[in-house]
Amino acid sequence: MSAVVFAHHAMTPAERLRDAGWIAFVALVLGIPLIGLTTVDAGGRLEVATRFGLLAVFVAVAFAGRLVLRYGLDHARARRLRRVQAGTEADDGRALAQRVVTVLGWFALGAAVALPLVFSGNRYVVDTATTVLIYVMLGWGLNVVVGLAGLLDLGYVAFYAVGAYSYALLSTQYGWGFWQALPVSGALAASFGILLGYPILRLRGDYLAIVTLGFGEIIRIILVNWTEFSNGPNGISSIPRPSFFGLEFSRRPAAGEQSFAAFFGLDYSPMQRLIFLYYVILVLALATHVFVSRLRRLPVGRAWEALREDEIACRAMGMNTTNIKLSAFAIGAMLGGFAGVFFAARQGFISPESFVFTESAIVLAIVVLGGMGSQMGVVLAATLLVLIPEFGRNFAEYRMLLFGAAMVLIMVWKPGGLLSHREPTLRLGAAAKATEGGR
Amino acid sequence: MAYALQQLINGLTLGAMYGLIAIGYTMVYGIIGMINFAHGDIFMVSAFIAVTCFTLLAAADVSSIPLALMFVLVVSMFFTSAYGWAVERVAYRPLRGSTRLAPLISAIGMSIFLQNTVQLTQGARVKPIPPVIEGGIELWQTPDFTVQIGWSQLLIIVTTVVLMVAFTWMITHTAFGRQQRSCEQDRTMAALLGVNVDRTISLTFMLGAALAAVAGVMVTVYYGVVDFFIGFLAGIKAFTAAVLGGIGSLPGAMLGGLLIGLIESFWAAYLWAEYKDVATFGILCLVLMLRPSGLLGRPEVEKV
Amino acid sequence: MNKTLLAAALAAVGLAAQPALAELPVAIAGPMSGQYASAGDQIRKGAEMAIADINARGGVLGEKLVLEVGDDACDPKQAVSVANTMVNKEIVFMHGHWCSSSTIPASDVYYEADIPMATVSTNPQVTERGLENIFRIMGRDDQQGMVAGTYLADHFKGKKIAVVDDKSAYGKGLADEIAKAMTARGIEPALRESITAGEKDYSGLVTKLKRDGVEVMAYGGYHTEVALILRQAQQAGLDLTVMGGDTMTNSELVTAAGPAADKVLFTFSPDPRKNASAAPVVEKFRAAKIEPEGYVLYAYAAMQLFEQAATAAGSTDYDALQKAMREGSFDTVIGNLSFDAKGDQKAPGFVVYQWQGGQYDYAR
Amino acid sequence: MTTLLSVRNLTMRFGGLTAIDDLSLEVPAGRITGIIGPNGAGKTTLFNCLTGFYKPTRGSLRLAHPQRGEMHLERLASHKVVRDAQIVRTFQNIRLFPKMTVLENLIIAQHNRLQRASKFSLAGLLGLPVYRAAEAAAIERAATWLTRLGLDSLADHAAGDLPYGIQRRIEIARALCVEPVLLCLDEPAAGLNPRESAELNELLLHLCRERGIAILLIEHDMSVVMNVSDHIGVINYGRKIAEGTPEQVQNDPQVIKAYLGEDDEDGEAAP
Repeated sequence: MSAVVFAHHAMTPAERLRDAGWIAFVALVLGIPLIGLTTVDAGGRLEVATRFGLLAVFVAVAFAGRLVLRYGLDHARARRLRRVQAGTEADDGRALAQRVVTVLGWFALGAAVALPLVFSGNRYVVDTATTVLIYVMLGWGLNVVVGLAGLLDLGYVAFYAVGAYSYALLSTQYGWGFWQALPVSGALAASFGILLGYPILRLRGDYLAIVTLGFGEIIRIILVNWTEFSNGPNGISSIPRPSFFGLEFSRRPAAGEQSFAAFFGLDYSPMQRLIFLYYVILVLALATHVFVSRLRRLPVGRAWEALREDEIACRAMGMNTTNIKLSAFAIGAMLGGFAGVFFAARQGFISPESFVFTESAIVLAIVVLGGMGSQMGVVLAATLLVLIPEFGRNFAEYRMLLFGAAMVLIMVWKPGGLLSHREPTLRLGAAAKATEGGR
Repeated sequence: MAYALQQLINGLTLGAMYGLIAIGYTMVYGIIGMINFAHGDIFMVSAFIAVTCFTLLAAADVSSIPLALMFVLVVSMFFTSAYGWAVERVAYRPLRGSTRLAPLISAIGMSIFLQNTVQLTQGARVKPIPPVIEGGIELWQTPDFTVQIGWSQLLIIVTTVVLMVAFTWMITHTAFGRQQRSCEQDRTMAALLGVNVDRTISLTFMLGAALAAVAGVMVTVYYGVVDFFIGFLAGIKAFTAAVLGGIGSLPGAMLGGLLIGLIESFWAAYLWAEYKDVATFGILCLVLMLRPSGLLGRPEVEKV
Repeated sequence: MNKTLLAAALAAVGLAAQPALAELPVAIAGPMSGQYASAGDQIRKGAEMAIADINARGGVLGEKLVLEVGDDACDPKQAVSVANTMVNKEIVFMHGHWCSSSTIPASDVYYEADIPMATVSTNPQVTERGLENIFRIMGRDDQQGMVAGTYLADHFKGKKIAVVDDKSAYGKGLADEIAKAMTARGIEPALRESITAGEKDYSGLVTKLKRDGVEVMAYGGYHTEVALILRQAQQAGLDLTVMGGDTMTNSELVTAAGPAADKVLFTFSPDPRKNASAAPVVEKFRAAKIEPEGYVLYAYAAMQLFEQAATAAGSTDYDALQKAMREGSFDTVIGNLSFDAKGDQKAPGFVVYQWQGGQYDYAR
Repeated sequence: MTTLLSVRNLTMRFGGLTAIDDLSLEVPAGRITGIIGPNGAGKTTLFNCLTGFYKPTRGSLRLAHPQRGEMHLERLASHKVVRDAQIVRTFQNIRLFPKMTVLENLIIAQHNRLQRASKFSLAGLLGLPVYRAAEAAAIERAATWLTRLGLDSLADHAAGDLPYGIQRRIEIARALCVEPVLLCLDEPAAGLNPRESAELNELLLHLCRERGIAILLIEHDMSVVMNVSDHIGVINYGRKIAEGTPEQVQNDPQVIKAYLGEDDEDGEAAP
């Protein structure tokens, strides 16, 4: 894109008013059909009701809001301009920001470990934190495919579903335990990743997006309709919870089994299981983090990033792009599968309704909002996207409205994502020192 | 045979509607290379506007159907294009020139936002209108089956064809069409040659929205029931249609729409109705495997 | 609907505020937003009225009830989240959830937290899992399907009957039971189909029904799709009668289907509005411009159940309350309630209704 | 003088357009071969055929690999041309991995070697010495070339942020990290200033004379081509119209006609 610099002169009050007036006019046009007019049920047929008072309020708010916003934006821009003119502290700022993020990362880890101890009586907090971690894990998985390899996947939920259903079926039909089923389900999800990846290797960008979306839908539709296999829309219930080295978390353990509470001489409390589940997902998520971060520093990880940057150059460097794409799909799918296994174990009940397109869209939003490829960004975005609707519960019906608006605003505010800085996988100076030390 | 003919009519009607919505996707993709995920919801907004209009007209005792239809179409197209304009201005323009995925996420957010706005301001209940156009022509009578095409079905197919022709003419013969195509090919160059790129993109969004509004009015007339959720499924199907036909190609969008309408109705008619979406997506995958740029899409030459 | 946005937001914030001490928090949960929001709306209206009435009588055990409202949008994951929120708010009783697929995972949470719940979810699985905190104040799908299937077999002999569902847990369960009951009476469904809920075009199905000469369609699913199918059948010149389940009580069906709604039969518990004991409450609702249709009176009854059980137990402790509910017999606006060992209502009894000019009444 | 690569009767058609028409050419080992010709003559297409991006319509591309013997390039997929035949190319419109650092760009060029050493990433994940040694060697190799090309101070900068001339050098450094037997450079001097061009000349001669790497060079900048090439082939309309030493080619009437003659499609070629 060409860099065109516009000279911004300060706006006169008259211009500000005209600008806000234009916005108010737009608000009026947009508001008439949806706010000004509405249809109400009048005994079996509709009647039009008017709400012009509300419309007037809406237009007035738009007018005032625009004035304030414009003023704020101008000031922010002026400040930024001054800073740029003052000198190039941008690089320093970035390095500082990077350090802050690292510190915050360790802080977040500490907080994550301590959370259930602090909130040991608060079911809601622990459970919501578990949900955040599930999304963090899904985000990290999808980050491999979208953030690193640059393959737009809109059907990620399919692998989540494969993981969840394989654990649900293995445990309820064949009595497998959580820890036995975990690797098998992950492998199964990875095979589905390859299965999906193979036929669509030639597709690019948005074609890839629609086919993956279709794949997600196909898996869901099969789960809904193939009743003999998946119990159809009824879903699978009574999925066993993971046990603590064979100790169950239940008030009344099955005959011959000992419960966690009894073994440690504690009073039974449902919180024990919740906290245990929380730590399970925390461990899984951390393992995922370590795994993905290490992969990123390996040839395969660098190859993913190179693929995102320029596929043709990859081929010119002698890389087998087929294998690289498939490995990204497989690893992303496997991590999604793990998250699915955990989800099934935590919910105890799964049905196809949990694996709809919206879920894929949210995970994708986490990756992009966080800043493509940024591991910490995923944590931040997942926390935001889970917590916004939760806080929004206080606003009842405005909940999802706020969620949608927040997605747009964050994107417009930071198009590269919240944490868009890319940390190189290796540095010449550091590497030289390391190798010398190694020798 | 009669049964097949009837299903063909059903499929064409459905496909024509998908096609109308798909054109919006394809035009936007063509010009700024992004999937406008909120397009389905723009269509939904237009359907609500249509319901309000029809209800107003009923209250005003307007009995001339062509007059009523014209009025609703004009009003709905006007307001809906305002929405199309505003969505582009708020959610996409600030993101122009950033990564490819940023506008996609913004669009998904916009889609959620629009859905919930309508739910809040218009209510979650379904909005019905009394049948506007009733009856039809009996095409073929066999002893045990009568093939019928409803006036509203006919209206949808004819409107679509007329719009399609008008639209193709506009893109190939008018100044706006030339500007639109020039922006599609090279936005920077177009800007250097004096094309107002922002305006052209805005107009493209408004036109796409206006076509979605036509589809919205047609849906309201044909089904008589709308709710705030219709945008989602219609959007996904239309997007699939656009890709199947070759995204960026107008005739492709129409062809894709018709094909998907036909696949759906015939699959449901002769095979397992519950797997019809699997069939749709399956065929899409198959087509893309053989022709990675869709049926009528310009094959992407690998530029090295 | 006419509340201003601002006022609504303030009200919502107010609702969510933590209850002061010496107040008993009770909760409802259901789809307050999303596709099925109108059902949630009914539940909320019924519960609000009931709580107002109970508090006017002096509350329960001398304490005022406060209502917590949870929105699960019929999404199982959100349902669990709502359940956890409610546990945190230390509610003593839950009426919900509405969708079976939400009720099932949420009930595990309430069970562990010792919270008794009364639900209107009809999926058999709800009470089949041995949870002792669940009480169902509505019939079960299998009973419902039985009644509908038998009615069809008896009243539409010699006519072709198709069985269609929408692939939801509720719809498919119901449709399967209807088909089973019909087969038991020696009538085979002429067609067994599934449709996708949320679509608008069912002309394919209608054409299929027309080809097979189907006159009656038994449908497991929600009212929105039935309205569309009826409209499209009319357009195609097909005279279709529909037999559905309890979801057809929604008056949206009439608005959406128009006069064709008169062709809809459905099963539902005996109309509580017809109960002599409910008359004053029904009057009160109507005075407040609320038609006590569908789940409104059920929500009211659920709160009555809590009031009476807590009074009988003399406490709101789980064990006492749960025992009182299990053993007692309660007079509510939906009639006399008592429960069997599983927590199912003992005398649910489904009746076949028919819409007629915007009202529903027992079918002949 | 042994022949490294021999192109025989190569033809490449796109629909009705014949980009390369029955072209035959020999590339000697350890020498610099220049390819010149007006725009659209088919030079880049020749590269694309050579490196497996296009499948030739007809003809054969035979490589006499010093270690692996004779190879049929037209039968290899593009990544195998690089991996097995060790023919590496650069691009007319630089194709770096812009968001990655210069060093990372050079490490990625050694992907296949490192990937083998990482044993399906397992050795890498566990941090085994096998892999650590391979990685250190790769960094060493990258550092050597960076120093040689005067890029060592820029190693940790994002490649896409650097000036054009430097990006050209990075692309060559990256290609060298693959350890090619044949290096195909597509207009490496385009956009370089005279000083940079001179440096390029010196580098090419060094690579060829000291390291024994054969170079196939497409170039419009005559100061480069004429100065460094041992041998020059001239292509027009997909056909070879002349061949020989720089002096022979410069005086060839066919060549003069192609550049200055009836067709004025080319303006920038004149030095």
